[in-house]
Amino acid sequence: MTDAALAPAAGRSKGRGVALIAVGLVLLAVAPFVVYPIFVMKLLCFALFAAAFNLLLGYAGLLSFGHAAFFGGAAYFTAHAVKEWGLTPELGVLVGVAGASALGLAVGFLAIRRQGIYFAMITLALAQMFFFFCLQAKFTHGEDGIQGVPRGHLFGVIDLNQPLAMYGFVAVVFLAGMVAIHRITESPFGMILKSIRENERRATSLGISVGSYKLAAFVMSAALAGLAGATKALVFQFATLTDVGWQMSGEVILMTLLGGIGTMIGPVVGAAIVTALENYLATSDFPPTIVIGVAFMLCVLAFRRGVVGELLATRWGKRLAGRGED
Amino acid sequence: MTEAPLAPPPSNSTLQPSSRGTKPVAQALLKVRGLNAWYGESHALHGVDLDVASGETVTLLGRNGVGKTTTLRAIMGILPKRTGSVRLNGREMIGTPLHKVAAAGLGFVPEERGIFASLTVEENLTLPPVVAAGGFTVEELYALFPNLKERRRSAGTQLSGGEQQMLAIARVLRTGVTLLLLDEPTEGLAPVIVDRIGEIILEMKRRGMTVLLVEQNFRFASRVADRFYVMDHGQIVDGFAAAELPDRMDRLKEALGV
Amino acid sequence: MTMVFGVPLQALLGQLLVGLINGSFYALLSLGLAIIFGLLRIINFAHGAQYMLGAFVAYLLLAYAGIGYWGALILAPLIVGLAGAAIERLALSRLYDLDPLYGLLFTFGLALAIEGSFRYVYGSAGQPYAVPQALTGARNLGFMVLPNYRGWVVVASLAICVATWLAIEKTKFGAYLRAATENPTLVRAFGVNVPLLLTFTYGLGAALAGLAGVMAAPIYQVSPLMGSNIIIVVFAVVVVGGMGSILGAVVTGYMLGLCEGLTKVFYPEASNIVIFVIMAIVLLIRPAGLFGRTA
Amino acid sequence: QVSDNKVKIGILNDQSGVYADFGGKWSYEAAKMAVEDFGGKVLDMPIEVVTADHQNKPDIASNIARQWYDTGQVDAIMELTTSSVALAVQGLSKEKKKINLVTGAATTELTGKQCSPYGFHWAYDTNALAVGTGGALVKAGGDSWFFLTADYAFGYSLEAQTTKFLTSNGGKVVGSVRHPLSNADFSSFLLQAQSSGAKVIGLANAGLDTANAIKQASEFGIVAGGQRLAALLFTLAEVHGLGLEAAQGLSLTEGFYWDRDDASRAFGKRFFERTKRMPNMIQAGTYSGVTHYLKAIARAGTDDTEKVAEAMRAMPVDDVFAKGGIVAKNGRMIHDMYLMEVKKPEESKQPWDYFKVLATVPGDQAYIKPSESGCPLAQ
Amino acid sequence: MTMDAPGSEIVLSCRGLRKDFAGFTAVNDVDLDLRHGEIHAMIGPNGAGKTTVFNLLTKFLQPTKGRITLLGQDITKTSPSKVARMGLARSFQISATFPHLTVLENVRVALQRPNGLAHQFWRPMSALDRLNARALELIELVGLKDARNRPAADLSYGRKRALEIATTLALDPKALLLDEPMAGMGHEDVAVVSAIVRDVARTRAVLMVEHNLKVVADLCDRVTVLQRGEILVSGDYATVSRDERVRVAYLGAGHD
Ligand SMILES: Nc1ncnc2c1ncn2[C@@H]1O[C@H](COP(=O)(O)OP(=O)(O)OP(=O)(O)O)[C@@H](O)[C@H]1O
Ligand SMILES: Nc1ncnc2c1ncn2[C@@H]1O[C@H](COP(=O)(O)OP(=O)(O)OP(=O)(O)O)[C@@H](O)[C@H]1O
Ligand SMILES: [Mg+2]
Ligand SMILES: [Mg+2]
Repeated sequence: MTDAALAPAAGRSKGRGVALIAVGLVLLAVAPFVVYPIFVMKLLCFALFAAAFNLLLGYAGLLSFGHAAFFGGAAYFTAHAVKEWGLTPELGVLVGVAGASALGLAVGFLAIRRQGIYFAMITLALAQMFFFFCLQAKFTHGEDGIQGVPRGHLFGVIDLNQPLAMYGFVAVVFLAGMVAIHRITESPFGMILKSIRENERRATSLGISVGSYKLAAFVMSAALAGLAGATKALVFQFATLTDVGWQMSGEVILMTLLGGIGTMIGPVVGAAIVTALENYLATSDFPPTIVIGVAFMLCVLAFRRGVVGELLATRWGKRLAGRGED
Repeated sequence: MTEAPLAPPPSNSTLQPSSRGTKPVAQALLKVRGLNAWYGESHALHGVDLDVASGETVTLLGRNGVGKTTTLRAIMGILPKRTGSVRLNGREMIGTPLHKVAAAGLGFVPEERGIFASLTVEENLTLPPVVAAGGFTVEELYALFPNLKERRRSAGTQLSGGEQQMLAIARVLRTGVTLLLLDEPTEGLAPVIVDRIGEIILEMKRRGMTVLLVEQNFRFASRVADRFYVMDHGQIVDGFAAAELPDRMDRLKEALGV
Repeated sequence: MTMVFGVPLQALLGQLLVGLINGSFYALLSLGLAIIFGLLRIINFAHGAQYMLGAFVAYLLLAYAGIGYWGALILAPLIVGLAGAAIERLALSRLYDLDPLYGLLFTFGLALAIEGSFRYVYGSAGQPYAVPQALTGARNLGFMVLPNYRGWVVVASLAICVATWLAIEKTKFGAYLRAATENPTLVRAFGVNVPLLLTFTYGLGAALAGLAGVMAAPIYQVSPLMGSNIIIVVFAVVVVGGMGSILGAVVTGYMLGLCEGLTKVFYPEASNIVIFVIMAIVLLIRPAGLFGRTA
Repeated sequence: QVSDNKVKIGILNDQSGVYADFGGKWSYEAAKMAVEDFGGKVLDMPIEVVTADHQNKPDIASNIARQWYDTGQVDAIMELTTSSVALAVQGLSKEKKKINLVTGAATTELTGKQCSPYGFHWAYDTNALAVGTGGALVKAGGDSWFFLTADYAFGYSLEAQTTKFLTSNGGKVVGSVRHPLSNADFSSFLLQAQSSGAKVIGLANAGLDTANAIKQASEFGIVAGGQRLAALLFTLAEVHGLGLEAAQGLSLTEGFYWDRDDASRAFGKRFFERTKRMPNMIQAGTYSGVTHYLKAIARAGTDDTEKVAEAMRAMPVDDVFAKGGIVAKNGRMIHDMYLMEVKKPEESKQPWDYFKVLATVPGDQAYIKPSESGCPLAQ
Repeated sequence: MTMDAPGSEIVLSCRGLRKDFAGFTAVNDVDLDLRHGEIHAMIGPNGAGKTTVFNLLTKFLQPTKGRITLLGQDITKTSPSKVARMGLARSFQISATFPHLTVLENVRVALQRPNGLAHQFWRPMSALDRLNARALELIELVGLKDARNRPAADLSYGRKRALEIATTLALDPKALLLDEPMAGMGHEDVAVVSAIVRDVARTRAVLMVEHNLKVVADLCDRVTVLQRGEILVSGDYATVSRDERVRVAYLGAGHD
């Protein structure tokens, strides 16, 4: 039994995958010279956030309506660590990720007891509790937020105040995050997650402790969302309440939905669309909330597969994904 | 192993294809032709043909899982996907919205009885809207089923299995439908209740109602039915009148796996 | 003076009454939410927006048509309910076969769009709306001075909750609703137009939210933001009560109003978290909620 | 000496969110009015005003500000509603050596620890509100207070600053209660305030919270019962949204009122014609800030940031908004504030006729002394 | 398959098993012993409580009363996944596959955990390739080799049942509980699955629910008839089918 015979489709898509990754890398390298760098950095942070969220929704089938807590929470932790404790940026990011993971563990422990909409409601309520905590805690400075966070020197040597250095750092974090997400979804663990999403009872009957796997996925997703939030705090040099509010949780859902749930690049595309839209709407005459609300409704009614999903469903897309021939 | 479970009945079956099909029935109240039905992607009915004449009681026989329930559901239209033709009094029912089917004269007693837990016995009984005159009144039904009267204020699902079955039948009798689809009305019931239900069906027949019955309890079926159909693999494989029953007994036994 | 944990009994009674008034709004709102969830399996995220809509319609009726509070009490819920019914027909009815999450996401977008539109047109500071003439003034209850309008809110909302509960538990229409919740297909097979029933139900839920909005208009500032602030609390109420349980939603609404009221006396800083804390505890002990049916 | 041969001012604020009524799109209108009144040109170069809605998101604000500065040829950014945005943009402007002028945010941090040589704070701040409402009201007899304080940093600082001024003026605080942010129902807190017997109930909160508290206080007959309500951050636009019926008797402090003198009335009338509303202190302050910035360019003969900032500090502010205002080293524009009382419905003679001026608080009392502000520039 | 213990060893047993659902007793006082190397059938009318007994034994439901032991250990309070790891595997009455995974992946998922390949999130998917040989062996056993790369959802009902059996066998369980494994299968398939069950039962204890009495008669060493949650009678097929009560309750009066 040769492996090639077993998975011919996988082999074909691998080649295309490499090509896609190459295109992505080139885009990443060129972007700051074409588009405004801070915008690209913001986009990358949100793209990573959406991809982390999608790890949970698209691969474990869990809709969290409270992911902003991890994103914004990590931003606070990192900002505080860097500004008040004087940690180097990489350590600051680590603190943010650790904080988000701990938070994820606590929220996840309660939330995974229920499924579906119940899960969504519980995450929403718990995230809201965290929002109130951030509002009142001293270290977050209420509605001022933690401002003027120094970017500092990476490993004490690379000065992140240089825009290109900062961009490089964000790009590396983004790539590392995406690689991690890819690795997790395409791993033995990811296979178990998929099986749980497909049929939880069956998975249980095969001896899989469904709860622990879901919790692990939840914590991983929270940690990666935290990585995105921590990085964003360094990019913008502040951490504020907007990133922990439930509107942000809604926004990341929109990004994922718009791009395509359960695909690797969907959330990235969705994040790009939403961030660009928000930026564009800021100086246009269209009220942003209305446009975003309507986009949400249209997505749910008309393109539930999202931009990437709909593209993949076309013949050209199927070919690209290497599934067209069967 | 072959891919298609849709294969025709195995050739070693005692039921020859020649015996398949139906004898035409004079002025059929219900005329089913080429009925196909699916559950998701699984194809459950493969072209069912059957007729039921007005005032007749017809029983559908067959082993577990051959598609008897599915046939009733497909006639009623409570399946996501069906094709073919179902004519009631000449009127095509495929394409009719489900909530208009009752008004056309079809009543359904599901296999799982469908008693509503959050409704009392009386609410359950009076739930289906009356669609035509000539149905039983609530008082008549209470007279027929004294147990129900006694427990009219209890929640529907607190009833015993037998009482639930009575309630499910009584519920439809009130509405004045002309054709009743009964799915295994004797399942899990004590013999004395089975007897009672038999009497009720005979009484309904006397009142001129038409019944299409699915039944595993062969003895019960042979007591009430005018005609029989036998199903296998989602198709009608045999059909005969009650009078022919004794001659067919041996073949039937094998076909039904009993 | 009698003291309870260092608080005068009289003051405590007053606070309990105030908690009850708040609970009235929670109960009204969670009632509609529970009805919609119970039958349609949709988490109606737009419920807060519909509540706001009720208050705004009342304001607009007054400002542009000269129709006062009492007229608005009938008309506004009707208008909000009809708008809800239209939404159900046009959009939500297409989502029933899908994962319930899509209903949640759709109504989330709807809420954003409605609130955004009102903010765009009317700003966020809000609009004035006065207490109706007949209910101005206050009454001294001995332990507190109760504004007449507040008294009316408690009585009216209690009446509406009881009436809705009775209508659902004791009438033929309610029997259809409850039966359709359990087995919509069979109820349809009996000849009941369930799709219409669903449209009506969503309209009813929305109308209840609108009614709560009209009742709130003289007390709370009529602002596009008024709904988004309360909706999450109401979600928590429904989760604690047991999703889909109508009685649970109403009872929990009043109960949490009281709990919140007490917290405002003893530890006001926690009064917005107390509901979520209760929710977390309830979920740990009884995952299906206090009145939820299945475990 | 003007960069890109034009002077470009960006008005960045919330135009669709929670603070849309504070300054909103009307601040943009005020800025355009200022440019028109200035003649549309400075140093013979055209003046342009652009605007953006930051949706209350500091990251969007920061992103737009960067783009404006780096590629949009914007020379100064103004308005900047909400403190998280104002602080973020001020930090950025400092780094980019560009001028920013805040009218929409309240935090004293802007001219305190986080001050900038190019950052100006124009219309008001929490300290001025506290002095105006706290200090002046005590002198008017309101010497015992009960606070309803929003439970977060903004509320605490309002309460603390007000307390400082009212105690130093002989008043005392008899109690306070902290309420959650975005709390719809205040009756419980109002009952506590009512039974405390305090003469003044201070509302250390903002926006919808304040509006709801006032509306419900009127319902519970608090003002009718002899207690006074003092809103620490509340403007004309919000009184308009509340209606006089509910708001009557309320005390509040603003840096501007359109019906104060002939000049302000004329300005108010012109503003009303354009926007169908009377200006509050944020909109009038934006008008004043834009005007002062343009005057400074004219005086410096360049739009070079350092020189303009220097000129802005060097000139007194004398316009419809402020008389004899001083721009301190820490960027604080020091001007008089006004303690107002909201009229009874029967006292109001025309639309937007809402306030009586109870007292004028001199600028040097209203604002923190620059040397005590904690700003390194003013040491 | 290494165990070759004598056929009398009791693998799974329960005593006084009872399950109440809100005021209604679905299973009452059921005692069962499953022995190594034996095929035990459970029959009874619909709603008699057979599936409920399965759910109780596999801990998908918590019994109201009674005790369950697996390989001498009390598992009355153990979680379902733990019980599965201890060697108790089951199939479901409503076919239970992972519809969007391929046939190969379906079986591999079952092999992952026993081979320590369940929680590695840092390793690539190719780490699972070493399970392919065993997975294919099982797939071939149930005759699904030609469909190994197709999603399970594409299979016909009967072939899904076959896949489910392969997946269940992948756990190499000590006790195997099959809920109507032949339901929805064609005649030949029934024969194939019967052969598989007979084969695997030599080294395991098997409990199966089956309405196909021919299969029960051919395959099973012992038959328990359940009615209204209670055991009506238990014994070999000949004894049971002769029992008058069974004929009334289950076989029907027409049965000879
Ligand atoms: N809801 C469903 N989804 C998928 N498949 C179904 C469903 N209901 C029935 N089937 C399948 O369709 C086929 C026909 O089932 P049906 O219920 O019609 O059989 P039946 O003859 O009524 O059997 P019984 O005597 O057991 O009631 C069976 O193979 C069954 O497994
Ligand atoms: N979760 C539950 N809550 C309430 N009643 C239940 C529950 N599960 C099963 N029952 C009831 O318990 C009884 C036994 O059900 P069970 O599924 O065990 O029957 P079965 O013998 O497997 O029937 P079948 O041959 O149809 O599969 C039925 O009356 C059923 O309605
Ligand atoms: Mg059936
Ligand atoms: Mg069963």
